Amino acid sequence: MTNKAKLLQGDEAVVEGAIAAGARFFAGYPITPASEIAEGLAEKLPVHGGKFIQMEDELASMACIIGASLSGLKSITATSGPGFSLKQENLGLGMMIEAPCVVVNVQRVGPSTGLPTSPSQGDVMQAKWGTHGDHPVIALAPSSVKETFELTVKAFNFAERFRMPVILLLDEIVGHMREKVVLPKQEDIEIWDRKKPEVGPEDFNPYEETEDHIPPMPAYGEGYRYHTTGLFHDKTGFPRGTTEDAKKLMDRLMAKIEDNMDIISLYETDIRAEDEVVVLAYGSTMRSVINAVNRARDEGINVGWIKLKTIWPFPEEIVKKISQDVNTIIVPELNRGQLIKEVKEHVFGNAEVRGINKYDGTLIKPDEILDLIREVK
Amino acid sequence: MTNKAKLLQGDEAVVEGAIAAGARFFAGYPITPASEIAEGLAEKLPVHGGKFIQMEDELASMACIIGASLSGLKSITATSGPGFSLKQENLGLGMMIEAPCVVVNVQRVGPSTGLPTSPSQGDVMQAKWGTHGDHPVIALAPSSVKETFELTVKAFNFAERFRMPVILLLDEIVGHMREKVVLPKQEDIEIWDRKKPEVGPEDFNPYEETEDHIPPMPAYGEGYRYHTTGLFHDKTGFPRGTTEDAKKLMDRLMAKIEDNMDIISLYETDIRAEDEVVVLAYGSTMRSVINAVNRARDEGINVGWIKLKTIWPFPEEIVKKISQDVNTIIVPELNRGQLIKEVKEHVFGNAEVRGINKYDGTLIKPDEILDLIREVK
Amino acid sequence: MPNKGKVKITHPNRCKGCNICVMYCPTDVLKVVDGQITVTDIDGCVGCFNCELSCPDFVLEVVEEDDK
Amino acid sequence: MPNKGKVKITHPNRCKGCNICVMYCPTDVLKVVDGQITVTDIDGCVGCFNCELSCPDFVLEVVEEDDK
Amino acid sequence: MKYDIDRFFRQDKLPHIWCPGCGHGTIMANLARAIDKADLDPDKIVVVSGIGCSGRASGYMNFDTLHATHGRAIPFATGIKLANPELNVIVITGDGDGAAIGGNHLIHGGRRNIDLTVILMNNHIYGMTSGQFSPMTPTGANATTAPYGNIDQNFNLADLTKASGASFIARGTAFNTRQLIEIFNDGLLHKGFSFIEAISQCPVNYGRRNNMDTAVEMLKWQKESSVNINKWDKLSDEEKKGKFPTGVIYKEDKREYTEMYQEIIDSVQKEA
Amino acid sequence: MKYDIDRFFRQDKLPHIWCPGCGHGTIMANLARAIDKADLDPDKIVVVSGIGCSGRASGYMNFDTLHATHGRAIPFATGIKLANPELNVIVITGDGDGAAIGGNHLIHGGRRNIDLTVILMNNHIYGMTSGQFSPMTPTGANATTAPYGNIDQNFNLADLTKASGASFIARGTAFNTRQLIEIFNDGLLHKGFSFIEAISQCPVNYGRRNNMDTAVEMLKWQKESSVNINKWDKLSDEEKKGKFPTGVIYKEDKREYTEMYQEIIDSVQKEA
Amino acid sequence: MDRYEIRLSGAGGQGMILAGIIIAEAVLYEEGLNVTQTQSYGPESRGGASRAEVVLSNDVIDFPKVIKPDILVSLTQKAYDKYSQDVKEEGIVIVDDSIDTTDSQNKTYQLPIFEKAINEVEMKLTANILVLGIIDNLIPQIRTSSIKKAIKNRVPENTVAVNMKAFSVGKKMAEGGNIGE
Amino acid sequence: MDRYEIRLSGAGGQGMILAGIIIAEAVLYEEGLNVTQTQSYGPESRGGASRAEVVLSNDVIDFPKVIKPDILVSLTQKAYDKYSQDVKEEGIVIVDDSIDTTDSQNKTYQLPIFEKAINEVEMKLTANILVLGIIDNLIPQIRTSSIKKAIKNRVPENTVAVNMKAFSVGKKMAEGGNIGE
Repeated sequence: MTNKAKLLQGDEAVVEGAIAAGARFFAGYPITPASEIAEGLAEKLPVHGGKFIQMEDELASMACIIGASLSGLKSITATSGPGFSLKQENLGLGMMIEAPCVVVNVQRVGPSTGLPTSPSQGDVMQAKWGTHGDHPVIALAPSSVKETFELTVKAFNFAERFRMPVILLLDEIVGHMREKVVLPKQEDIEIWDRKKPEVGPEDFNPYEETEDHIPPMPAYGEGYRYHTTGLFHDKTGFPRGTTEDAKKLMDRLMAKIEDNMDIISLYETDIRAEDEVVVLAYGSTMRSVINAVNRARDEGINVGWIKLKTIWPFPEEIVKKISQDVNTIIVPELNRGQLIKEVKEHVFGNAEVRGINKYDGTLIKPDEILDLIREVK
Repeated sequence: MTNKAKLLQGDEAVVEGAIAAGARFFAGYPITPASEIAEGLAEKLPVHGGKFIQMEDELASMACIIGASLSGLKSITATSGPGFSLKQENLGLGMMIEAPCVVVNVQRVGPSTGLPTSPSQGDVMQAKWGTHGDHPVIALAPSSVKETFELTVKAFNFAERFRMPVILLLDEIVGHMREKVVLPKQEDIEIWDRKKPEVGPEDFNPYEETEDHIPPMPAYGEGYRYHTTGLFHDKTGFPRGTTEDAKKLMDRLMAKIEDNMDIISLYETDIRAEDEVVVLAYGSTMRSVINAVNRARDEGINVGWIKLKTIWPFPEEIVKKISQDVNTIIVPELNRGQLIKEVKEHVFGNAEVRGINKYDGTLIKPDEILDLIREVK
Repeated sequence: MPNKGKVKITHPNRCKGCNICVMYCPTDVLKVVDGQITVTDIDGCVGCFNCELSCPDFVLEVVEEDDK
Repeated sequence: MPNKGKVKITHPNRCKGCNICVMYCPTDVLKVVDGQITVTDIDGCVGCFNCELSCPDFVLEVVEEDDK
Repeated sequence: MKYDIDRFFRQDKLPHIWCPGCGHGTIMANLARAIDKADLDPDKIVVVSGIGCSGRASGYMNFDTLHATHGRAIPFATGIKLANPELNVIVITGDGDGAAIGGNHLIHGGRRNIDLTVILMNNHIYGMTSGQFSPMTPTGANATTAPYGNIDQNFNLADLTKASGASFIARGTAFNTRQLIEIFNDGLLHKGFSFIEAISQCPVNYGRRNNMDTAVEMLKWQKESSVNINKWDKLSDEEKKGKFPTGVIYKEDKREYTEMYQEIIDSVQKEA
Repeated sequence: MKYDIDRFFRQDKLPHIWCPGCGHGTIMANLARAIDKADLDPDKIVVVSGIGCSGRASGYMNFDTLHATHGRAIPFATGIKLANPELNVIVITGDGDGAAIGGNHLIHGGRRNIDLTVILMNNHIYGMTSGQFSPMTPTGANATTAPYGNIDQNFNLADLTKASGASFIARGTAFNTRQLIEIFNDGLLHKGFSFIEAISQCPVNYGRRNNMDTAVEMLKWQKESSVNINKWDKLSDEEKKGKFPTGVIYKEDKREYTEMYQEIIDSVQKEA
Repeated sequence: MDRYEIRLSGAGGQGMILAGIIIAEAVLYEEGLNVTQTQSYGPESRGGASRAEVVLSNDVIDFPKVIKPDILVSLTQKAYDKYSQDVKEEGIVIVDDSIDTTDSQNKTYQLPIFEKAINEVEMKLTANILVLGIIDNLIPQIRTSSIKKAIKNRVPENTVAVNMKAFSVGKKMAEGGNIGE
Repeated sequence: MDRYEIRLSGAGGQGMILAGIIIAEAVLYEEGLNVTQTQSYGPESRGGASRAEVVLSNDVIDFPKVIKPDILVSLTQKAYDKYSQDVKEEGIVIVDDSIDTTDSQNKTYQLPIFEKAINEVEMKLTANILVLGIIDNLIPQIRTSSIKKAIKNRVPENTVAVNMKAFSVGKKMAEGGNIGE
């Protein structure tokens, strides 16, 4: 038996996904077009014994969910471009101290105040590079309300499993669109919780180098009395200021991602042996892609598509592989060409790479993609 | 006649360069390793009738220099990684409203608090992508104290000439190193000031589309009474919320850069016809490169170098050109591989690209580069 | 200087029908009709400026007779 | 409970020679010698705890005689 | 009294985008009347605003105007003023923009006592984003993010800015327009950091959710809740309950920041 | 009185990095004594600090400890506390960390009256970055960024936090350690937002530049400048000049944030 | 019919988005079809341009926004001017009779929507529901009973009666004008 | 001699960085050579590890940091342990006599630096200038007059005398130990 179909906004699907994944803490600040997530969780969290708090600003919201995560709750915040910029410093701390949490960015057109009510995919590169210094990033981007629910759950699972903040990149269309969605039964949803220490406080190192590179994490108040800091630190959690510790920690943080690319890289493909053109996209843009590819195939054109659900880490293996099988990769994006840079880097001359870019708050229409498919075919 | 040689820190050279370029306003906040810039300007600005203010936080500092720029003063702030993260939102406003100003980031090892007193080139990608949305960026990176003076002047000139914030990316080594430098005479320094309107207030549009894409800019109080906003706006400065205006403005902001790549792209090369390997670097890393290349040539190896002073916009033309002439490009960086991504994107398979990466707060030693040169030669 | 002027709807297209001026008018000379402010009794206007001062939308002013 | 204990330099290696305890001592039994705090007159110690309470560096404590 | 204010507005931008009955228009109009009364040179006035409904005010006023980022109007204004102290710099902010995200800049502006006139339009709600509670939403009230009633305390902004060091503090209402003009006038002419809380009304996003469906009802609430500062101190604690004082609450002659900085320049340059 | 505080410190991290004569060590030690006195369960204590000299305190204290970003300790602590209200959450901050960049969080923490104990070590300077002025550097004093003397006003942090809504406000000094223990003890046991300003001394980066070369001189200044709150009100304005009150300055029984939130949960869950 | 597209346009506060949601809920909950509902709006809560769109289909809906509407409703001149070009050749345009449609390329009905809402329903704010009555018969995939049910589920309980009245006034206007026959 | 490298190491507050700056200024302002001076330090103002480096050359200096020092000075055991490995084979090591150097591979002088600073100069803080006196003769490119001038230019005016005394105490120690002969 399945649940009944619902008409839900993407923002509402984040609320449902968060509750289903076990989120019990939200801190946020009003911003278009993400406020509906706060409003939904303000209503639903206390029903589940969880907590909602509206903070004084975006920076405080990010700090607050990291704090709640350290106290043991699955935590989430939601914002849009300007708030995402403001959250960057504390997001970096979250990555450094390995605090599981989920940060939603419902993208609107930037820079600055921009076009606050119009969709964009303009924060894709910021999601990877927005905070200073090297750092590991997982960012997921849904293309439908249903995927929004699924990837919200995934985001919490990745956050807990790999012990790090995970970014969920909606765009305004996916966030505000209402669409039919059938939510899975709670018992059918796979849930990951953070690893807890198996040793007592006396034998505990909060940043122990384990085989999977993921240190177990007790909650505050459980008697482990450990230290955590935004400085580079060794396994005890303390800074020694040595170069070796800095490299060791950075390599471990990155290894959590690099060693688990097969788990983290989420994508779907529809590429046939005969396809010579592939359209690569993510988020709401993907919907135009499927429309265009289907119509192009009706015209007899050998074209397929790849939908990235994981944006960061960039699923480079599949792109490298595809680049050897096709002549052209088309990358439509609601920005001036961001993820296409990764595509070019990894294609590295093995196929032609062409972009389609809209950055005026309107969607890329299926016809615009179809036109380019016809041109390059 | 020239000035006498001085022993100056890079941070002090920023102070000298700013004063020489005509900077008359600084707002900042204490942070290692950039505080010396604030301290120097706190002392020197009032001597020249300029103003220094220490703000309550990093965000306010960025806001404050944009305000001072609108009042007509050449303005500057200085920070390091964590502060650079905090400045991102207001930096985006500066780009949107086209406020000339200079933002110095003396890079230390991140993410988060990281290694506050150790050098890094870890904020190179953040300089381009740190604020949300697409946006134009100019970022310069000096490799010596002398270049720090020169590029500080350049940064102000680009800021005024192209009417936008310009980022000056030092690293802790360049910032704190003392070195011999002979400052040019003031009369020998090329100075650009922002274009002023040639029409009266009644005929004035603050964001007029001009041939060079750069709208003239009156100071507040000069009677033009114009409006400026972080929303997308038309030539009158007002938002109409239309998609056409958004695209038009973004294209113009980008055209300021794209149409002036020959002026903005600053680099030096020492590549001989016979060279088959080129080492590409920037900032303090460049000093090891020159040492290594000279020694490799002594061994008879055909190797040259290119030093980027302009990091953003990435000088893609010269890299494309070089990639057709050599077999291998080596890119040493004090990070986990940032600008090498741009190199790979633009080389696009035309040459092998190899990185050397240090991210533990120590410098890349000449021998490490020499070893790779020998390996790939 | 009350009584020197009378209310005038100078910018009817700006009126949003909020009724604020109606509340302030001491002599009930204003009324929102079909979402639009109207002067129902100009002779009753005492030129107190309450409406002008309170209007959020720059709709009406008190003007001297010869200003008309 | 003064007089029940006497000052003891429990962690000499932590002393930074700041002279704060010296200032507080009511009976002048402490002195910084070569940058290092020393007890010059243990008999004079009245066990007032001033030094222990004021030391920024966890260097000394007032301990009961049999604690030694 | 007749004021000449058409010249202070960009007529082609009107009607403004604020909802029917919103108090922001009234407050903005009376700010213009105070500017007229104070006889300031419009070429030397700069209006800086942040984000939110109040943020839109700068676009309508015919001066040099800056519609900046959320909460940061005061530091932008600080740069504008310190760079050119002959400018009259007015900050228009809201209860979300000025008291939530911008709270730090508010208290530090006050601490520096820099010569800005800060007008905080307090409509007790985030209006632009459709009704989340702000630090000024009354405890117990409903908001989209307080579906079970708001548990947050409010700031007393007059107390807070006074404690910060500001030298002119006043409160007015969209209801009492004549008082508002006087207060604005005094604040504009005061040399130092002037903070004026102007109580506004948001029928759509606050009133509707809190049993005040119309602007008229909300204005009546302002009338009934406000007490002139001259009478305030004579009230008992019981009488003060649910009420707030209006008028000039605090005023002090105190050294102003840009003047002090100019003294540094003068003395350094004299030495050199 | 003898306190048992060794157990509250990570002995292997001592000696700490603070300079000779720095008051932070004294304040931290006496915080531990107050924890001993208040008999709190060390497993349920969390210490959160920001960046700067004060920020290093968390590393030495043997509890769950978080050394967070600059100025943001209070929102981190807010998340920790709201997520698990049974924890005793102590924030250690400084005059730069807590009153400059962290000012907004300080006043909003107070406004919410969330049950945190915030200890602001005020050494009147940015020490870690070698001597820039802070909002608490006295007007006229020298600092690396005030080479011609500081023109900034200071905050009165007790006034500011009181105006923000905090329900327990106190001030102590590194000089008067017995009073400090009492104040910390009271603040720890108070249910609500407790703010305690602990005056510290920085001989290296403040004293040296301002005619107080040693810690001893600076402690004497603290002694001479501080007046117990019991005697403060009896002083004339003239006598108050250059002095400050110490002790518990304000205390109020007021509803606490996490308790109010729990009531929402209870009532919503009862309905469901 | 594979894909059917509806665009409702007007000013903020006129309830166009609510009307769009009601159609979408009727399609999904009562007719069991696929549906996407999107909107675009300005910063204003009241008065600015506002647009709601509904796409319905038996099939999976890929592109979620209206490409060429089968029905365009415009309650303001500004909205009409902006959107009337896009309408499908055989599409239908419904506007308030205050709107000038002289250059229309489509079958266009100018109807006294606000007048009827004000005078017959006696509540101007119900114009959005009245519009649903007008277009009800035009949408082949939705039964009248479905849309009525969706209205009842969505409007505040104390306004159900007045909204149902608005709906039937709209239905009558459609019949009078032979719309959707 | 093309490139000459000096590393001064100790704890924060011992003035190692100032000593490095003085050498660099003597090299540049008095000898007219190229010079780079760098440092590394921890968060502590007092007590943490601190290191100053000076590289001098007739030529352009590319790599600005010390690779293999010609002179290493260490005032703390920690600094000595960390840096003594790197010293050039023919390089010279100068340490305070409190430091254990049993495993040294280099020509190493253990000298009573702090003792002399305390007892002869009567100011422990002048140990850094005293060190300059000790190493003065070791650095071939710098004349004694140059380094004296640089000291006078850098130290606070009211401490010139005591610092010059420290310098000559250092000089004497060098002569006594036949250092730099």
